[in-house]
Amino acid sequence: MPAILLDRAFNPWDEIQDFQTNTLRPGQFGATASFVGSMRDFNINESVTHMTLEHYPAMTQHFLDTLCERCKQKFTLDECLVVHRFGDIQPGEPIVLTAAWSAHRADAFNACRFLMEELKAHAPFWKKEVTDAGERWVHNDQKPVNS
Amino acid sequence: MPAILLDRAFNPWDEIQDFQTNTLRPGQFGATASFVGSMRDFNINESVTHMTLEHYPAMTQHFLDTLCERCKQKFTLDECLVVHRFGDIQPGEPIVLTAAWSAHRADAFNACRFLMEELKAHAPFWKKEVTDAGERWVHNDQKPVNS
Amino acid sequence: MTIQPLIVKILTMSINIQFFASLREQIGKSQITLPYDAPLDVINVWAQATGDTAMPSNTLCAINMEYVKPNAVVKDGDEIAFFPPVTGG
Amino acid sequence: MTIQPLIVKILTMSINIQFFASLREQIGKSQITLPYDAPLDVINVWAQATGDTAMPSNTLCAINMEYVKPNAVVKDGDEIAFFPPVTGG
Repeated sequence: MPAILLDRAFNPWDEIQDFQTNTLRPGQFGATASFVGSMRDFNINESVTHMTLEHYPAMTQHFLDTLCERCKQKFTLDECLVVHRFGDIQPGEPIVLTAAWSAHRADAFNACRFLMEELKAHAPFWKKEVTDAGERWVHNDQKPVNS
Repeated sequence: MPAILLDRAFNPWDEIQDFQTNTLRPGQFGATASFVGSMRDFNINESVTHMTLEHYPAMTQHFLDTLCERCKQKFTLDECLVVHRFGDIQPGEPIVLTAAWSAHRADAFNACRFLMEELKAHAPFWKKEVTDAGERWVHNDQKPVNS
Repeated sequence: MTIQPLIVKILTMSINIQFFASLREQIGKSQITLPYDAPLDVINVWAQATGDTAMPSNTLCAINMEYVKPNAVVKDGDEIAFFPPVTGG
Repeated sequence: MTIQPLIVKILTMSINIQFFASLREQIGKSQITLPYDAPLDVINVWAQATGDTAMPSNTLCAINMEYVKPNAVVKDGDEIAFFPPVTGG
């Protein structure tokens, strides 16, 4: 299953390697593009201590599964992968991983970026920052922890 | 040093993780884009058994060092990394890794791709395929092991 | 008093409504089951579920996990979701 | 016979020439040290180093690890490299 939702911290490089080992044959692909979005420890306001990522579980899974299928139809790929956190996230922790495996680099790069852009624009996740002064929902124009 | 030449097989995910751990603070960056090019085990001709990658050592190092500097000037980055093999390469083995760390995903994606496109176009490496029938130099229009 | 069989049937129609993130906090509810007796579009669903509160202009709507426009018509058993612009990734 | 000091000085100028990949195999040499006595551009260097062999049209040239055009002029001590189109990555 190429779209994975996790409520715990994850190591993106281990996820890529495990997925690749379990799903693809070495020598089958020539190009692997990946992207990791992680929580920065500084923001508009210096007092952000951690973040809570709410989501709409059934729709999130459905959206990301469908996104992976659309991605495989749009580009010539061997495989693609999306991993996304939800729940409490500490500064420095990875939030999202997208990856694409292809024979050729253009498809790998374009697919990896397509996954991220679509996910950022449409996947039903909402970030709430926890600060010393309380909590606040993140708005898109704040470009908070990565963008 | 962000440009590394290796005469042995390497694990790109370990290289990324080691470089990140040694060079960057967790929470310093929000976006990491990476690309791995590896040797496919099929080609124009099915009989390719392995590959030899010749290079011009001093110029390769100089070119890749300069490329990393140009990349850091062109994009807003925390860091970037290039790792490239030379010598004998077996099917399935990684040949090249490029990676870029930034606050924002557009810079990370664009920098990672810039590194690969410039490297493919200008870095002084030459691939020779070894087949059952002998050896042959790879030409650019063959798009051999990744492109 | 007798109840007409037709009316019994209509009253059994219902939809499940979900609110997320800042909308969930503003509405003060995360989930509502709404019985209904006449065709409803999503904007009607919002009005009935929130006591005619104005829907924020940037609100997103989904029926059964798919994005829809506010004029989409719901059917018995649907799950209707309302949420603010997404901020994942 | 006496040797003029001026001539001695000129004859000490030399460049280091490198060939790579298919060019190395065609030329049959990977490295040549070429003494010279008059200004040389890269195309002259190729001609003197290869016995006037025709330079393949897609040949790339570098002086001291930087790409140059064939009309670039070399200087004493330079390293001149000739190689075919690159195929790394």
